[in-house]
Amino acid sequence: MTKIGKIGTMGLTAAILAFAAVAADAKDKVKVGFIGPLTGGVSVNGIGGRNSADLAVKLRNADPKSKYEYELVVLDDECKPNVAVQVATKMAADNEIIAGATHYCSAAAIATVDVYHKFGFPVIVWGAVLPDITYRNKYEEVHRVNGTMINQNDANAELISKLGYKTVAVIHDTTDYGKGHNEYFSKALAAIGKAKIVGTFGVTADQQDFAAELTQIKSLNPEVIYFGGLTPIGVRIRSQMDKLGIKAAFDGTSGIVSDAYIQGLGPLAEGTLAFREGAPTEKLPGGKFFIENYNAQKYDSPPEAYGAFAYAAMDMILDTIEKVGPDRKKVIAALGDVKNVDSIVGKITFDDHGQNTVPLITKYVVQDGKFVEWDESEYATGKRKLPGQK
Amino acid sequence: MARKADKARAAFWPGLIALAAATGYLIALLAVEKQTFIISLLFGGIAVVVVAAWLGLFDDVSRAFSDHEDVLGGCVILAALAVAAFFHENHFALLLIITILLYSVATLGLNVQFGYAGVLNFAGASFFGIGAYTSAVLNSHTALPHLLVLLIGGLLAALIGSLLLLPVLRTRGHYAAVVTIAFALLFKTFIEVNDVLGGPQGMQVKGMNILGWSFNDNVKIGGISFSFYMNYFVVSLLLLIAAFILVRRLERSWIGLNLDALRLDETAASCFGLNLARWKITAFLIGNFLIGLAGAMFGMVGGFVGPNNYTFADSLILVSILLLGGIGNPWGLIIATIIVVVLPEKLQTIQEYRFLLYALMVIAVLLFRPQGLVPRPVRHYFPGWRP
Amino acid sequence: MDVGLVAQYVMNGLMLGMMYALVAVGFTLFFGVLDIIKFSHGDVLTVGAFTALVTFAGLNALGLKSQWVDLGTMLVVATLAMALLGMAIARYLVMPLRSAPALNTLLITLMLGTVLRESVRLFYPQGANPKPFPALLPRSSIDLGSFNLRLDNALMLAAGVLVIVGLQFLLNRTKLGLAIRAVAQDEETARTMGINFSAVVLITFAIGSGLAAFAGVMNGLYYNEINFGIGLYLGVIGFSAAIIGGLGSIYGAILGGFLFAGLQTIGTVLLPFASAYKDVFAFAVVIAIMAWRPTGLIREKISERV
Amino acid sequence: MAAVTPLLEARGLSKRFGGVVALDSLDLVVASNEIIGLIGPNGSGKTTFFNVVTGIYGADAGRVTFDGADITKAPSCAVYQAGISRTFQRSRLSLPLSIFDNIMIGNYKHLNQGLWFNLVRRASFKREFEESYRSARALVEVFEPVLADRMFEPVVGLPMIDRRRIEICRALISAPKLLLLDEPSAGMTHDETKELMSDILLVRERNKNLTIIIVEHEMGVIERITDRCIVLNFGRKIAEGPYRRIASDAQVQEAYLGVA
Repeated sequence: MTKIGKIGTMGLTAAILAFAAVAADAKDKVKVGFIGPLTGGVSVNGIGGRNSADLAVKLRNADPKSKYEYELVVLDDECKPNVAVQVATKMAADNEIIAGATHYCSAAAIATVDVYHKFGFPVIVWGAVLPDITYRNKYEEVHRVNGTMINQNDANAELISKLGYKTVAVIHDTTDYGKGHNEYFSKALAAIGKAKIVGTFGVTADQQDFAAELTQIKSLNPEVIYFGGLTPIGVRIRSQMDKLGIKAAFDGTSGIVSDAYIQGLGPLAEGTLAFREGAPTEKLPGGKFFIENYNAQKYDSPPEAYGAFAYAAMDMILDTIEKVGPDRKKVIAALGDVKNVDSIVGKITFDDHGQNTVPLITKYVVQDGKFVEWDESEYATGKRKLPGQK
Repeated sequence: MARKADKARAAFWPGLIALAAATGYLIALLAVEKQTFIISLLFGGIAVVVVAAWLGLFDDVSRAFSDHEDVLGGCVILAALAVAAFFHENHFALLLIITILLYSVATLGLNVQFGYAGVLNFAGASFFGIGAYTSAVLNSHTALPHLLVLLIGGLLAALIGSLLLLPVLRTRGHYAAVVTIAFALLFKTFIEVNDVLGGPQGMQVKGMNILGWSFNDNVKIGGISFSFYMNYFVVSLLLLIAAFILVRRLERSWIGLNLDALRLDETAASCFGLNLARWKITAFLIGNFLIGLAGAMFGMVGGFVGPNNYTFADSLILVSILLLGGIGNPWGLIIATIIVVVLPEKLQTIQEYRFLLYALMVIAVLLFRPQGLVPRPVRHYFPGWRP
Repeated sequence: MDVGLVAQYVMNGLMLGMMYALVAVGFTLFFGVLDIIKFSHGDVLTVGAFTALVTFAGLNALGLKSQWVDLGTMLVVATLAMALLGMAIARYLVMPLRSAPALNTLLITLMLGTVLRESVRLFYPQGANPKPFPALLPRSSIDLGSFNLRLDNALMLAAGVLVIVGLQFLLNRTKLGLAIRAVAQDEETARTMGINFSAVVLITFAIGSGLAAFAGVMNGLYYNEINFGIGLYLGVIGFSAAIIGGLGSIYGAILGGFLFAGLQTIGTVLLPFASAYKDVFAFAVVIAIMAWRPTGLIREKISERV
Repeated sequence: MAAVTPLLEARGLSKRFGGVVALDSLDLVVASNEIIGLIGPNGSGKTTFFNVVTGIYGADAGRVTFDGADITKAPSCAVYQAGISRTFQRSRLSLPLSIFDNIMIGNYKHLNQGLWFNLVRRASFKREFEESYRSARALVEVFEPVLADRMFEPVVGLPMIDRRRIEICRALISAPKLLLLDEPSAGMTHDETKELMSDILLVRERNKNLTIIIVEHEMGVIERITDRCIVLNFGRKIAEGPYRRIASDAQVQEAYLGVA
């Protein structure tokens, strides 16, 4: 293993040297940060995000008109609140780092907002969807380019009701992320009033065996199992449903929109519902541009669902620094009045809480091993049917 | 160490030189950012240590420490202050140093339990967590003075620990291990599933505040501005000094002797009047108190507590610090703590591989130096005392 | 609660208990012969499961498609590979530390566990993600009211029982078993009886680790998913199970395994809408048991000469 | 020895291990200032008797009184407090600890064990420590002056004979009324044993009211130092009296040699 360690180091050295070479024309160096889950069950999303942010920095450094030489500092929050607080502290405590694009996991993001506020460190959240991240406090440091889970749960509840389902069991992880999904979904479903929730189950985010919960759910015999949580336990729950012969439809959230989910389940993934705010990457205004450049870099893993947002967040940070210079206070001020700014994810406008408004929600259903937009799927046309679909 | 117990007091300066070198090295290690430098610094450090050991220089050092511990102890404190002063504006370096100080306090507690009394405790992180959660709850829901909160944190850890007393007293060896392991898992799961304490999401902890002096504001003295962590550093250092003196005196007293006796041979010990239960309890409670105390302080420093900070794995980190340093040797503990805290942090840009390398390192130490980096010397009740 | 549901719970409990028992037996074997705790046991299980997965991929590459052949080969390969790994661990990490305090062995194997776990995570492609594990057993199922008995679960249960019975036979009816038990009883006497001590130890580690591999494959087949973390959790539980059962006693380990699973299941039934508390409950009971029976339910014979 | 007050008295003392009867309703009286030899073939219950008396094993039946007090149920530490200390068949020193530490372990009851005293009042602790050092040193000097200069070295490096000496010092430092010696000659040469015995006698010269029970296989030792012998076989007393008489006793010879 030490060999690998050494190799890693060599590679790193090489990279640094290369950097030095590029930086031949002496622009000032400016450090910007990225935080995401690079290890653990959702690491694909984190790595996709990191690559996207890295892409933004690379393109900027390649641009001769840019004023500064940017260096990306990447930290791993492991999708755990405690680790997130540690690395957020590390990043915010380093005065050389001007701003950061941070967090895919809501549980991680919500734990860190106070840290960013304490250190006066401007961040743009690129993937976490919990409303509280921007709305619980009014921290001028915290912004977000992607939408919140509220809208996606409205869309979710609407579709479930439209498909004529009457009974839903809810499983959610007990982090703020899962609790949030549970809260907003329940509200939305109640508002429509067609289907009712027959049982709600909180599970820990690293739980292995769900036989207990699922056995109880089985006795409640719901038509739909709504799951508010992330890919890893999503995979487990779905496959253990099958084990216990539970036939209900599986209705997920943005947390499972990831290739890892389909890899993890194979054929069992078929017919899983999921929802995400924002259009699918390829349909975004800058989607084509983004995907082409991303592929050009030959990263070893895909950008995943939120890569485009990570790119947009980082790109906005770089733009701002170009505009006002490498100074945290000025950057915060500048990010304070972002209105109709163009980006690859469309026009970005931060409200008074630094929240971008992303009206569009994409409904997905897994069909033949891919997340397909619902309206284009054979399920919408009725060619195929979800379990219990009327 | 001191083979032929020469009547003459050992020379003082080797200890001083070693200390100075160590301090410089630590500052360098903390200051350097570039991975290549860090790696070379690490290997350089290892090389130097190996050579010095091979030349037997460390015997002089350890003799100096055993004879002039009081003076050199003072120097160590100065060194710590020097390091902190060097990084007075660097938030993160200071945070690392504070972490070292508080982990040392915790491992000192563990040392009383396992190193002296031989009472296994694989729930160190849990008791640390009890302290931290205490300060989280008390700071936000009560107006208790925060120094008192620290104390309560320690006492609570000891109190909750005493729930385990019965099984701990009755079991031995691996059976005793499982009691604390089970507790460690129980504690983490409990914190995670019960909402009152924030569940998996954890809680924010209000910063320390003594007599209106808020620790979370940066300090300006004269022209120089200090990071707000400087406040925490001072208190943490005081805690460590107190804990160190306590543990040292404990070791160098009849109590320390009793604890050793019952660790090494319970039957013989009880045949010479030792009341096993009494001394095991004493050690277990003192240990947990120290761990809880450190935890309470750390909670306030970090500003956040969450179940995943206090897992079984974290308890094992604490135990491995004990083994790395050399069981029963407070100085060794502090050195080991520095290694264990700083190394993964500095190797972070090899992010993905850090746990791996770290584990391999511990394996190597256990294979090639099982008695730990700084083995515990035979007891001298008073440093430099000669018949 | 209707019968079917009860049956379902019982089935869940049995499946868990079996897996716990298999792991616990490993711990007990190692402890028996060397009085040490090999904490990497759980992660050996993980590696075993992944080995099986790789084998499966290989077989597919070769175009083999028969479920039973696949399963058979996977089991054999994984078991043998882990047996070798186990021997290597014994030879290079455990034996050298015999003179050192027991805790060092515990810690070194624990760190080895970390190494194995991290290696899977880092060097297996996308190792950080859950991996689908092929369902190679017939999935047909019988629905009895709210109880649905899956053929594959039944088969796994049977297989597990067979393995444990086989192990019993090995230990009690064969020369090797005799040797192992002799060493476990008293190393010195065993040596004087002309038993090759280190050979016995190596073989024991091979057997124990092989069991872990088997348990790993079972785990994969049961959850149809494996990830680099499964071993840690199973390891800790297996350890607790072995301990409450009474280290050094195979029956104790089995008892402990099923007991623990039982506790978890009961926990969920007792606290229906807080099933997350089941582990709290289970571990609390473990502690209570240790207070009540300091050397485990099936007492280990401790003969201290004074 | 009719009229002397009994120091240790065992009545109907029994101890069973599973099927094995280690002590079978043993009656035995030891008067103050006696030196008793406790002899008998292996497994005749000599060591078991010590372990029952010192509270390591609980007796199944019968009672033990020491100095008028019933100590049958007393735990080991209480037995020590009452004034009985012992050595072990297999040396049980704490090897990593220094000679001084090992001896001090034996002095538990004379040392101030209070937390406050030990942790805070270091000055008075130092005084007690220095006294203890002097007395320990004096005791060691009786046995081996060389060791007296190495009081703060770990015992792990020492040869068997020295370990025995230290073990005996550990037993003597608390000035017990009764000393139980369990095969002090084990693992030593004939001469070493001799030397050790004379040292023990020397100590006894200084402290007249020290009673000793010694378990020993070396009959030379027994003959030389004991006033009286008690012979055990299968946990029961089969003979009692001065060594000369015992040696010629038919039962004893049978027990030892299996001849009638």
